[in-house]
Amino acid sequence: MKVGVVVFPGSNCDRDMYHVLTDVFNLDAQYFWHEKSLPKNIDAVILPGGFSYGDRLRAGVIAAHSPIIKDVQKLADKGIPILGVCNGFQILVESGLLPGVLLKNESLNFMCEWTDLIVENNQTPFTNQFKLNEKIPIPIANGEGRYYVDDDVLKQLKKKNQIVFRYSKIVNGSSNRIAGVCNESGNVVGMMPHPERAVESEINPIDSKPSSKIFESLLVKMGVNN
Amino acid sequence: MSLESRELSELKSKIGRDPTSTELQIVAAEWSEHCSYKSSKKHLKMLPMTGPLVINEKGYDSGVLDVGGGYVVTAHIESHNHPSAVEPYGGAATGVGGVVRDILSAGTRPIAIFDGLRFGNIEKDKQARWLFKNAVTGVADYGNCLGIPTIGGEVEFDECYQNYALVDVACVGFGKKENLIKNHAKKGDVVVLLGGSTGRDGIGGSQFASDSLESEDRSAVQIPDPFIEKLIIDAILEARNEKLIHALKDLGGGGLSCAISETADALDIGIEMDVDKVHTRESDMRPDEIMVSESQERMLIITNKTKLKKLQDICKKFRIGCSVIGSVKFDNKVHVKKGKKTFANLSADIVANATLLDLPSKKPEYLKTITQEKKFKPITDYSKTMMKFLASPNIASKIWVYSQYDHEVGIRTVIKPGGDASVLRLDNGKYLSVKIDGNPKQCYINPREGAIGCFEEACRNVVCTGAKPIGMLDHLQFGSPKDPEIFWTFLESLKGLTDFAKDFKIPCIGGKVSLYNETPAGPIKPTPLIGILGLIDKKPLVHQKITKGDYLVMIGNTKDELGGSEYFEYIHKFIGGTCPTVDFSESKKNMKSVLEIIKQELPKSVHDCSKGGLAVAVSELCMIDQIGCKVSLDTVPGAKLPVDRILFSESHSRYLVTIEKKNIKKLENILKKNKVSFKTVGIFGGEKIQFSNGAKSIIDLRVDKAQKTWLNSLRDLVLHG
Amino acid sequence: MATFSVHVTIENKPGISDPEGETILNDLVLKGTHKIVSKIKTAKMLKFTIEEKDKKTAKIKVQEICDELRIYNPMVSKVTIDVFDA
Amino acid sequence: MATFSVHVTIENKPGISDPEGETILNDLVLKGTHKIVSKIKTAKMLKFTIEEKDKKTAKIKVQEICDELRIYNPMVSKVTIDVFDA
Ligand SMILES: Nc1ncnc2c1ncn2[C@@H]1O[C@H](COP(=O)(O)OP(=O)(O)O)[C@@H](O)[C@H]1O
Ligand SMILES: [Mg+2]
Repeated sequence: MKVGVVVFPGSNCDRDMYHVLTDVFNLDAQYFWHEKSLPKNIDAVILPGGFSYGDRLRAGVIAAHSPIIKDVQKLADKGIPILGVCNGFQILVESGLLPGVLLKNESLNFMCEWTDLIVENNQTPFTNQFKLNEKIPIPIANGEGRYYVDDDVLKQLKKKNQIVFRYSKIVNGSSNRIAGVCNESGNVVGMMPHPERAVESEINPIDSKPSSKIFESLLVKMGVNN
Repeated sequence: MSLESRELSELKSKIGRDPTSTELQIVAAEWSEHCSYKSSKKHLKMLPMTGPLVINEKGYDSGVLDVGGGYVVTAHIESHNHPSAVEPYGGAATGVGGVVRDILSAGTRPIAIFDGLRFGNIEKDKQARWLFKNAVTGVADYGNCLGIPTIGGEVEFDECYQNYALVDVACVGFGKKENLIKNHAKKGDVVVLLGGSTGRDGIGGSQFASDSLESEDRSAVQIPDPFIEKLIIDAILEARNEKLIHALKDLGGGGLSCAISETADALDIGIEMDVDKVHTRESDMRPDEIMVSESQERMLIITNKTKLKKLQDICKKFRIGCSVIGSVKFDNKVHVKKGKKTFANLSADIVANATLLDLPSKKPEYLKTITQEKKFKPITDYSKTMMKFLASPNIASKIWVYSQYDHEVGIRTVIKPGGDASVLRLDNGKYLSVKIDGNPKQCYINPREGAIGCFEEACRNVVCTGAKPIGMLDHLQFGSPKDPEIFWTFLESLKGLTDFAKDFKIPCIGGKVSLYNETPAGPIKPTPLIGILGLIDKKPLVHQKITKGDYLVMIGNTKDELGGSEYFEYIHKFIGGTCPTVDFSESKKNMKSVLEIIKQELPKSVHDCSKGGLAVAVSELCMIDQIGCKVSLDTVPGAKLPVDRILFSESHSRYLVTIEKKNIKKLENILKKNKVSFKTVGIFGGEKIQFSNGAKSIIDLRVDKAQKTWLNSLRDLVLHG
Repeated sequence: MATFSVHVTIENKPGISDPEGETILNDLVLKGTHKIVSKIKTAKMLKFTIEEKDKKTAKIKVQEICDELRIYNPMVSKVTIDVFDA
Repeated sequence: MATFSVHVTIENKPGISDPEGETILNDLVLKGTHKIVSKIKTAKMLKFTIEEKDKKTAKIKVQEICDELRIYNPMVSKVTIDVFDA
């Protein structure tokens, strides 16, 4: 089972994600530089966090034009699980794989803090091990993390069950307190918080089990018995 | 940028001719205080720099410690005071960039950043607020983009920094010992400049750092580019893994001039370079401008011709500039050409080694009377005073600052900012605990004891996490060394640090000197800053939530030492009194005992007692865990003192231990065996922070109210004045 | 061919909040001064230096670039394009 | 009194680098097919809506506000202020 971790110039959570996939969940992970292509038989793709192209112009917009995004798109169409975390989410949104846009936080500051997520959709490849409304303590770290959609799109998202995670309280002013969404078929998921920072009890002061289920869900989806 | 006339004649006599204008610029940059340490170097030698864990290699800009299992930790500290005082955003950001490159040049990956920030009175002074806000954003934007967590630091406000800023940045690196760059050069090696392009920005920067602000050259503004820096880090580490680097040096103060001459001098080689080969931002730059430009985000690499191709491929991948600017010679000369024409040709050894000065010193007049205390207005309502104190900028929580810093990236941060020291996990199964500390209020009153106090405080902080101090970084920041009174305070601080370091066997692994820190109102207070690295072999003490019925045990004596305390200065507006003094044997005993009880896993947490004294330290414990505490002042260890002194004295070597009742006997046995002065002074529970003296209630505060004030007041001050 | 300076101003569409502008305005209001300012909006500008045969073509070209490369996000932003002689 | 729209454009002084503009040019625009663009500079704009008696006073007032709130650092940035009828 191979999971691809896509690396853009300025990605900085790629190594953290790789560590979690390989050392914590025993998956076979591989880095893919943004100018390379993705193999057709890959089992899942993760776009990690960071500051691709220094967040210039808008977070994620330049990376969204990378050659590898065309492959990501193709894999997405085939139903392969794809996860974008933080900057990875911003890139998925900017490349049109996910709806909405991520704006500057209402505080206008970069925010690094722990918060609680609520699981709203437990049908995706990254949430199938959760109960609905389950709580996940998890850190956020972003400057442009305010998810925005207009009311019409929000209605659509709700109707099509595309809201995956919401914050339990107001964090950055995002529409409907949305923290993560998926595409219509549910295989492409984007989220602002960092699950890779929360799955090891040594660095998670609260509870590392809920975040772990994000990766365990992927294992189940791919039929891996760990 | 210019040499003093004495230095000019010295240069002429050393080279036996008139220098060219490019040579003059190169030498002026390298002989500046910032690059040459001409006023301080003679004296810095007194610090102990060796130890069983210290690895010394030539040409390193950072200290290296062997932490076992084939791994090393590197560390360095720098400041960017002058640039930050005029352009806080760019100054602070490029300060981070500079020290990160120092860590990188040893061949280690930067894994943590620390920032020490000092400004004027933000309650009264709009300028100070502006400086503070923008410096924080500068550190945040740069460190966050690099993906290096900023996990600790300090913030302090004092009138002495009016219209000025001290921005200190320390960086810690980690790597395999076998990957350390062993700086060397072979015949036929080439010299490569890698990274951002060279422009006119920052010309005269190091000179600028050595002048007082009044005579500053305002053209020295540096624009940060953290994105390029991030790519440089990735490219260098990849090149390191491929063993493509013979020697590596970052470009900082003095630009190419310093990098070339110091590398040539350290490796005992000559370097011949062509300014036309340097990738520049503007087409019409003169050779001397190229040589002294302090454009950020550049590294110098020496490699050979076969490895060069691979290095160029890596740079291409990461889309960063990479120019072969020269070659290694064996004539020990710094030879700067433009095409065929020579613009400078000097012995590296002359350029890199300015004549060291031995400046006169004299005990300052003000110190004669500073210990005298005046009569204070008695405090009628301590609860009210305490609320005011918790809201004061120096005491209030710094969460507004560190929540803007990504302190989790890299997934090493076991103990996060907000407590005492922060702790990182290392790949060898051990943990690294780090803290930086300064205390200009106490250093002003007693430069020697104040400096020792900073040292002990930083040690105390890492000890609270269960770490044994293994290395120290010092950053000595003072006014003009040409003033003998200021120079005296510099020497006193240095002597104090030396004594403590020797006695405690904590080697100095690096440091920095920043002089000429003068504001329009005069010199800053002496501001030595100490960084301590501590190592934990097994397991750090991670704060466990305090619950009802837990005991509060205080270790160490409280003494009548309120000189330079926040209480005197903020509540009574008084500068003076007796500065806290570290009793070396008591300090050692207490450190050892705290480490022992942590090893036995007895405490739920250990907290350092310092700024704001016992009253603030206890309140912090309560506010963080949202639980009340009843403290009896009459049980506090130490001689009998008036209540305000017990509450607010900032005596050193004191720790607050939180412990479950069931473990208290074991704790007492260890502390008694070690002959430590201690007492159970309080018990947790309820919703109030209460201090009493005998039957008399002194302070009675609701935790939730105190917490709200303490958490929010700094943000409110910054945002709304 | 001539060189033109084309200014692209990117700002939020009406109805999309602009916390930065609001914060600056609130700062003013809180301070009690400058009551005469009723609104502050922030925008981002990109100044392109471009070779084209005339102003009109330059403008069209830059508009194309902006649309194609998503220089602005049409969901939340709008652009104004002005052309000047360089 | 009349209502004016005052545009404050803040950009790095000439000679001071603009990393954002460079990245947009090199990594976005020039990677496409748009080689006719030779430079991109970024700027920030604030649009004030203000009541004043005339354009000149409006401009002076806005300049004052920008200085007082330290909206830009004159060491790094230059500003241009344009006044329009609202
Ligand atoms: N106060 C000090 N104490 C000990 N070492 C110092 C001190 N100041 C500077 N040094 C050491 O001198 C060397 C040169 O320092 P520095 O000028 O900061 O290097 P760089 O070339 O990176 O600017 C470093 O090894 C540094 O650790
Ligand atoms: Mg350096």
